[in-house]
Amino acid sequence: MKSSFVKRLTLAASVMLIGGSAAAQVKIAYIDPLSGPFANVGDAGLKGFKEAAEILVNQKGGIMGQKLEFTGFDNKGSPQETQIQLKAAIDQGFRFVTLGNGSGAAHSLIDAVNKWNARNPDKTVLFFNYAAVDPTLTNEKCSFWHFRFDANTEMKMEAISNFMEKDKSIKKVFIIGQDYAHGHQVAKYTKEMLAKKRKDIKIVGEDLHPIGRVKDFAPYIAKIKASGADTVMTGNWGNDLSLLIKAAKDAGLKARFFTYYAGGLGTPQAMGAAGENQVLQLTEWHMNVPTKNTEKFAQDFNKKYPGIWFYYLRVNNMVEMVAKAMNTAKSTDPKAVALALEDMRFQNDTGEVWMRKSDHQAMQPLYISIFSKADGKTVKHDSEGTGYGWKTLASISQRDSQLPTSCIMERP
Amino acid sequence: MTAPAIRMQGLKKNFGASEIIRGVDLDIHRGERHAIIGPNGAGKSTLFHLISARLPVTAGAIELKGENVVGLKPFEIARRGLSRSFQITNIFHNLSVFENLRCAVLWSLGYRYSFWQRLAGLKDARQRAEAVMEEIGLSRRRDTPAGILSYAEQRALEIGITIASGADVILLDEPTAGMSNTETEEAVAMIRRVTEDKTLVMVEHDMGVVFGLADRISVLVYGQIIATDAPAAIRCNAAVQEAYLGTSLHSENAS
Amino acid sequence: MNSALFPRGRLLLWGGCLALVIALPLVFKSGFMVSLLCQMGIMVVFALSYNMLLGQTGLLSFGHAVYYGLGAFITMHTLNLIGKDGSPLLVALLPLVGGLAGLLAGVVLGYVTTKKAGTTFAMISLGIGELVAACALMFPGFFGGEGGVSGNRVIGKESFLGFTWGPQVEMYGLIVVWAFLATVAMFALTQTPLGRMANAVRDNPERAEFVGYDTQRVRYLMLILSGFFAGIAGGLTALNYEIVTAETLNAHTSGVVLLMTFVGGIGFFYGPIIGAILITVMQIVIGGMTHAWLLYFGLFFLFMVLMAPGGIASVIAVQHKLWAAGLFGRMLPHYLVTALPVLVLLAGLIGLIEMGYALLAGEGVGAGDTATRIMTVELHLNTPGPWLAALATAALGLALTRWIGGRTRVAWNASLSTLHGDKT
Amino acid sequence: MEFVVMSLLNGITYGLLLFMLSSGLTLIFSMMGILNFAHASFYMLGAYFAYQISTWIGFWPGLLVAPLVVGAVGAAIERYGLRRAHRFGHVAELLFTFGLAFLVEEIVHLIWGKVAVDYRIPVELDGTLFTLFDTSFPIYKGFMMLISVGMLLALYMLLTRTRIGLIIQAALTKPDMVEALGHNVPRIFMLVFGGGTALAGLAGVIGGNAFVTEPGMAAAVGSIVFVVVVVGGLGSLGGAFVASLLIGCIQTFSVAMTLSITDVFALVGISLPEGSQVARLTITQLAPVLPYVLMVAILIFRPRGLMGARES
Repeated sequence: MKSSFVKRLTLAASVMLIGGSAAAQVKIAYIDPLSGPFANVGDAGLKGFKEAAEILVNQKGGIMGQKLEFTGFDNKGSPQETQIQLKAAIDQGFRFVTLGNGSGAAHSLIDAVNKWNARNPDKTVLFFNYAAVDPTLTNEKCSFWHFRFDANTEMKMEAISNFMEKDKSIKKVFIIGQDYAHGHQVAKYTKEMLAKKRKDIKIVGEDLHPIGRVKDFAPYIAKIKASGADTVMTGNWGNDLSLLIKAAKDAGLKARFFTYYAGGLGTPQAMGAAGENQVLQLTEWHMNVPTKNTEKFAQDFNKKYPGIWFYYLRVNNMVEMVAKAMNTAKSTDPKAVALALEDMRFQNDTGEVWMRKSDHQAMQPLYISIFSKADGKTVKHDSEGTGYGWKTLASISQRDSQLPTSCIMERP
Repeated sequence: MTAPAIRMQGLKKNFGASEIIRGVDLDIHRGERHAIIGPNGAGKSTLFHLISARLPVTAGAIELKGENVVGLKPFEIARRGLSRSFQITNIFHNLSVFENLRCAVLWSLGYRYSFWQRLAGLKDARQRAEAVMEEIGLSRRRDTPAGILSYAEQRALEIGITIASGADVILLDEPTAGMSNTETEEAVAMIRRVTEDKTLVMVEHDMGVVFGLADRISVLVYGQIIATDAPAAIRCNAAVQEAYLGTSLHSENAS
Repeated sequence: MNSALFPRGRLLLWGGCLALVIALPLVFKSGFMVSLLCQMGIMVVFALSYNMLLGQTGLLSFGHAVYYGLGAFITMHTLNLIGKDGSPLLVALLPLVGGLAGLLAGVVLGYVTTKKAGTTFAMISLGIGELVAACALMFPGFFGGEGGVSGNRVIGKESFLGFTWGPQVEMYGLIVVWAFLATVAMFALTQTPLGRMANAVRDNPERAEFVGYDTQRVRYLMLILSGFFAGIAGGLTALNYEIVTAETLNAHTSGVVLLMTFVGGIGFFYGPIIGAILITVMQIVIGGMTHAWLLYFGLFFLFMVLMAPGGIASVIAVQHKLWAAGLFGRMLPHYLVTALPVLVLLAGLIGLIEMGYALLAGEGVGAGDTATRIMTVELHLNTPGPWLAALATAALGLALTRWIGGRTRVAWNASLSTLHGDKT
Repeated sequence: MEFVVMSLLNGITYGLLLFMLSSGLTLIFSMMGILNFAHASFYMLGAYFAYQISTWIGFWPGLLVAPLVVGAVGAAIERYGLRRAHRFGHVAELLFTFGLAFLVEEIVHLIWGKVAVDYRIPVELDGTLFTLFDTSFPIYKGFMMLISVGMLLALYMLLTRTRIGLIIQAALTKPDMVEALGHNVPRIFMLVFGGGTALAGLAGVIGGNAFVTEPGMAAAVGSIVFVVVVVGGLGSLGGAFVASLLIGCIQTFSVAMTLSITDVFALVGISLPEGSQVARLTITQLAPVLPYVLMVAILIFRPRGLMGARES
């Protein structure tokens, strides 16, 4: 958003007074934290979307000749403010919104969008979810107006447990997580899936700690060590992850950590050398997955925005799939776009992405990789300038991450 | 015969190792004006704090109108009809003079913690507060915040709050401290007026005030009562003269 | 003096305000604006309930969001309990349930917290606030975990007097009614024996004991009642957003309500109303305009603490007194003259901050934006020109403000002394 | 046994870091009556300054310079901000620090960005100090303990052997008296505030690389230091020391407890109904909130704290 302060001011004022404005381009409202503690994540996402829209859509002719544009709306991470920003976006003529951070905000948005669409059937809004991974969003709470482009917690665990199934060196697993819905889910799926796939693996411990409150993980590590675990499963993110890894290194714990979120947004930098050969992650992509276009895209992105590292391939998937859906439907009406997205199969750089019709959950190839010293060959690129990068251990095709859904969708 | 207004028996107060009140036995009769005098540091204010439960008693008994009050909280004692003033002005600074006085009458009129009655509709509270305000001569300052009153006015308000509840036992701690001669005269007249038919106990340094007002005087020296008697008798008491009057009475009078 | 709760002047003022808030959505039709107004209405109730503690009883709480949040959760659970067959009338009455939940929370938690006043109370409220917030994440069964608890406020087959509460405007109407009732009730409370004794306890707890009041009991009752109104605000939030998440009752929410109340002015009943409206607008409107809003907000807050600790209400009150004394006219030219250099100073500062943000945290071409547009002028931030210009503007503004401000201060002091002279 | 020893070591290290943070806060809180909400912000500033300095001239000079800079910033804030707010009473002061914390975080965002900075442990200190029952104890933790204990001794000497220290000690328990004796209390306040914030800055310098230097680090320790001060008791550095170690150890040891609430009640002979969420909570889960439980309990049953000289 390069618009000036005054322009925004007058825009805000005019919107307040008259409300609404005509759409000359395809506009998607990006509702995520752009100030406050989680602003880095929101900011990186917005830049990713803008870049993807520019390179992948607009430079290739746009959507039916129109440009695709993303505009940021700052929800400050709050579910309440998410709804206010949704109203602001609707006022300004947005019919598409995207959000990724915080299941709380995602739940709030999916609810608000459902209700808005029920109450204003002539002005429907479509919600593209690029990172909120609570499985309920495509199960119990699934909605026709919501599409998820990221694998959910359960699918990710399915992929990880499949990997664990084959690795016979894993004998004792310790589960540690943040004490909230996500951490609970990771723990639950780990236990369920391992019990099914590898009866010989023992869960030697399970700890939940309040989110963002632990400064020194040494006692937890001491406990893990005492349990004799060779593998640690964690859904932690942010500092709770970096600190966990650092404490493990300090205490000389030699276990491997399976993580969801070690790959991006400052975590590699914060954990640094402590993570070497110990931290594994599951993602839809990383820098050392050989690809045709994405590698260059990421390099250009990293050069253009120093200090921010390209992380979300799904952002690109989403932008391309949405553009494709609009072009196919020859319409930018949310309902038509939704129908065109359903069951879409899209070839991206890593394989096939399939948007399942029954629950609007995207199925995509996933990779398990380990944090290793960059060597210029298999680990060609390091992560966030740390000298360490991700080395692929296994790739999972989209078929192998599929799980049944309990979604009963109400279709308009 | 009714029980005395206040009866103290073997009353003691220690602060750490030091004994401040060392066994006080004293009866204050109903309806009398009783003054407690003594040199600085004798424990006069401490004695007041014990009676009014501002400080906990170390040992001994205090009866208020025949009822043991040791261990009660200050508000419980206040509700039993004892009211006191403070040596250092102790008023509600941000409230107006009128509100100060109205606060002081609310409990005794039975309004307790009511949040269902409008203050403005409580006629009796208003009238009583206004009557007290008239008596202490602050009617023209009715809406002035108490914090910006002059010193003498604050002292008057201090006494006003003390008497407003209509308590029948009143403790005044140096009511005229720091006042000029004319102010003192007015204050004495006012105290005489407002404590009519009540039991008054006061600590006072101004011997003019003491001997003018008191029916009986107790002399407290180093935490013990060395004499209790009518003013004239106190004046001639040898022990008192030795311990107290001989040294400081003159200087107190002079100041 | 005023012996009625609503003498004519006050009745006119309250009626006027009510008419204004009812008329607002007719002028501001956009959904965003109505949402904003709803949020303001809720915050007004919340901030007023907070001021029952801080301003009226002298209790500084760092955990007021607990009552607000619990009210919101209970309301939401009740809404879901009523289910589809309820009536819109029941929905309209739900904030009362929130209020009762807040009241109950006050009865339980207040018993512990109000044993002491002052710093001890502040720290206990902080501790309890942290504990409840931590519990909210630990018990997803009741608090709904990260997703929170959601519901649908449109229930039943028939409408209630034509209201289904579906459209935001109808919700606004409901909020206005509740906010107005709550405000009247809270104002009335200040005019009761308990309300007055709360002031007395704030000013001088010791003396309050010696006039027969148990200060602990006064604090306890005030906290319970304050919890009730906070709970009503929570109930309104639940209905308005149809989702309640754990952050409704965390320390951040408690902090925001403290800021609102203080900025508005704790010494006046209407202070928190101003604060709630102003801060909500700052958060949402200015937040939408510039990414530097948190910085502006922080600076504004520090400015208020240092320059006008009585809050905006106290500034208004002084002007009102000047007006009543016929001195406002004398001061007005001074204000206008001072405003000019202050604007220059602000322009310089805003320029510097905006350029700084563009350069360091911009979201334009690159994280290190070297070109930005301010006031439609393309600025090249890698050259010293724009920086010097902004710096010079700020410096000029500062110098002028000091110079003219000094003269204004003299006039101000003169007016004030006349004002107080008149009174004594 | 292994577990107990390691936990004890971890608890003490953490406790000592807490003490470095809270000693300054106790001084400020007790003398000036200010609940300094921005105290943890100075801790954060210490870490960031040290990071910045270490990129220019290395870690070791930073260890000395960064706390001094933080102290200077603290003193300036006292002189030009807090002193003004002081006139309007304690609530205004407190809100000033509240706003300050807010502002510091935003400025840190602006200057150093919103993600963690790469502030590393110097290579000399990176490694294992000793290995006990095959768990290694890093050199850096030993270094942290050394610095904390050194600081504790220096502070003790300062307070007991120097004139200004004696005045500060007196002012801790009887602030009015010191003023009455004709000491320049505003200047002492400025010194104490500067000194207190410098201590927080020092904690930041050595804590920033042991943990993570990022804009949320102030908020993460913000309230726990209050717990330490309150539990330890007003006006008591000794109390703060004991409370720091206590809380450090409680946090480490409670993690080791796998007892659930049901088990705890079972110990005292009460059996809770099965299956409720409360009953299934384990002590480990509760570990990080235990300090708050402790604080509330202390405030209710012993408001002056463990070793406090006065109540408020």
